[in-house]
Amino acid sequence: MIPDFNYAEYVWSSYAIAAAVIVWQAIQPVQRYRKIVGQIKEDYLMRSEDQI
Amino acid sequence: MKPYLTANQVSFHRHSEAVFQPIDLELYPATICVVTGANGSGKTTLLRTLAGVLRASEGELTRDASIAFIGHRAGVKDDLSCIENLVFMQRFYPKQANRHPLTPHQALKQAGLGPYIRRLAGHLSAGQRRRLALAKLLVAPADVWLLDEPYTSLDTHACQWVDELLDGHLSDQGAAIVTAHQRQPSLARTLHRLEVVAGARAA
Amino acid sequence: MNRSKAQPLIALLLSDLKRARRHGGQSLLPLVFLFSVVAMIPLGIGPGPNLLQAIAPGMIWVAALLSGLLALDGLFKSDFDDGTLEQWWVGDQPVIRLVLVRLGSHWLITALPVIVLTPVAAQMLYLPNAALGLLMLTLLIGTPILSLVGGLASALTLGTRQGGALLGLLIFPLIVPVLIFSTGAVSAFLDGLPVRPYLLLLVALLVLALSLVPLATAAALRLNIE
Amino acid sequence: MWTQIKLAFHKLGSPLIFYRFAQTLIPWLWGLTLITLAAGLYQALFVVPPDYQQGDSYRILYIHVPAAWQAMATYIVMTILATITLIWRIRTAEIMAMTAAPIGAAFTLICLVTGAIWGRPMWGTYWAWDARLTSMLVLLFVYLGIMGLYAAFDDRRQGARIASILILVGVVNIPIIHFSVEWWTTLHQGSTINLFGPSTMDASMLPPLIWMTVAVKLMFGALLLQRARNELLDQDQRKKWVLEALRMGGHDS
Repeated sequence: MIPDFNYAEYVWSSYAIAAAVIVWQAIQPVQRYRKIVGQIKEDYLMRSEDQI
Repeated sequence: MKPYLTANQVSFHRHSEAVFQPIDLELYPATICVVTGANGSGKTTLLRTLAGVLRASEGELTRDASIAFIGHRAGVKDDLSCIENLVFMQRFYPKQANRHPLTPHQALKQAGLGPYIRRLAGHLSAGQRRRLALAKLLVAPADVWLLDEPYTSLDTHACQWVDELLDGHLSDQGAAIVTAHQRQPSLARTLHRLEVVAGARAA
Repeated sequence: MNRSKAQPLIALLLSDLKRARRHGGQSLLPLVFLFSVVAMIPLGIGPGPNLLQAIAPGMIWVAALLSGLLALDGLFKSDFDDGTLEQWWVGDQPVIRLVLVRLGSHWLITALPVIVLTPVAAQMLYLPNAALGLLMLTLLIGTPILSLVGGLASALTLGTRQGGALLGLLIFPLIVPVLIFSTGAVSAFLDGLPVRPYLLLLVALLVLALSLVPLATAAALRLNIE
Repeated sequence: MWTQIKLAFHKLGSPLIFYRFAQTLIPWLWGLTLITLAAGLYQALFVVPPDYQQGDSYRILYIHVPAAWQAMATYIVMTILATITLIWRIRTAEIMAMTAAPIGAAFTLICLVTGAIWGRPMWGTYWAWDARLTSMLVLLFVYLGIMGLYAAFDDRRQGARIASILILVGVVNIPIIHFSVEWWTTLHQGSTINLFGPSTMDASMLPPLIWMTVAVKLMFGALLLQRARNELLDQDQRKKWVLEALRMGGHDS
């Protein structure tokens, strides 16, 4: 299935690096979103516990 | 009689929150306004906004007079001598037709800094540096004085000197806005008061 | 601009020069840096005249450029700390002119000595004498751009803690064209090619910097004193 | 017509509306991105014939060129947002201007790396001072400068405004850099072989490029909204709208 190219190592390595950067760019915001929402929830629960 | 300075609903925002509640103010000649408020209520920020250092984030501010502003930090160059500082200030600020400035020497003598003419401002005590900063009002006179806690680190004698300065300025049709904590201006005049309240803090 | 309007500007210029003379270091530092870099090149690359001659214009320019950056950090910082900077907005003088005067005094203090002593540096790298005049001309046009751009960078980083590292990062993209056109002029001259286009482009950059950069610098200063 | 746009933009200024707008749009954008990306990659790698001169190495073009275009397009988006920031001080514009910078830097990085790898079979070395690669390198420093400046301020809004000034200065500077670097490469004729790219770009090679470019644009939109949403939430953690947005305060308010 994998087509054999001449200069294959250059084509695949550049695609691999591009994919790595894009995946890293895609994952970063998702992780940060979860972290922030977690902080907000935790902070909110703590504050509402004080009130009760 | 037109006011020197009018502010309506003026406020300044930092971290997208108002530092102090919007202020309305009309400063007429020969009037002094003492600004009070708790620490951190934004008195200094208000003064800097009125002086034009900060741009008001809200409201309207009109100035029809020359302004002299002395902030928290003395605003003198440490590596210049007292006389050089005053000579610089005299040339730096705009000349006022209706006000006649003292020479740097006279101003230094009046400020009680006579013996320190050649000394670098950096080698003066805090009180002396504050007096040097106040001497600016003599060499570069202006209609409106905006003084941020002028009495800090001044001894009683110097505080009286500041009172005399304010008194002379007001009887000379000048106006002033002063922030003060313990030591308030003691003048035989009515002191208008302005209460500054901190802006809306998030819950 | 009548006399009374110019007085605050002259006062600021004289005060800057007086203060610089008090701290001799301010104008000595760039010179010492220039000659240490120029001296290092042969030690690093070898004393061969023809190699050194080929890289002389570029190296002198890079050394002059870096030496200009050294003194930038404190350009507005000392006034910012002692409260005199905020007074710039209290007087009736447009801040843009005050910024221009401050950058002018910075150029006089740091860049002029470097330009005056460039011939010595040029000799050390075997630069042909014919090219010396042109090199100094490009420095004369180019270094004011560095002061302008450096002033903007130091105004932008005024409110930050570690100004130095960030300063270099902000300045690099802004000085690439200046470096290209000035060293381009000298190497074109050495190859016998026409020099006018480079000089005209360099002057164009200077005019552009003179008109736009002080505007941005004044805005950046205002935002930083909040 | 103009008032609708201004009104819409002003409405977008309010954090809650922007948050909801972002939350609804992000999944769609990612979905479309994946579809167009799959189509583009498939054609780029399996359908398009090799170039008679460069063989298959030219397939790198299908990521290198869209990345380069996006690196520059991002800066144009940031310029518009920076202007809005400095004139109308709309907060979401500030946040998007600042959060776009890392994305632009990422695409510039992809462009540089793939360009260098592509150059390897042509020039024999990974890095060659080709005019466009050099301009891209300087553009990367511009992005890093903006990110560094924004991060150096405690007050986010002050930092955004000051970095916006740098963005606007950059707008004037980038074309000058590009021009001077082009001139610089022509001056030193011997130093570089000039353009690389397929000798002729015939029609059959075009479709994948279009698919990939569209995919990269959609991806940029998704990433930007995600990062802006995060920055907004992070800055307003204790604000009321956040509780409402995350439907936490629901039961008791």
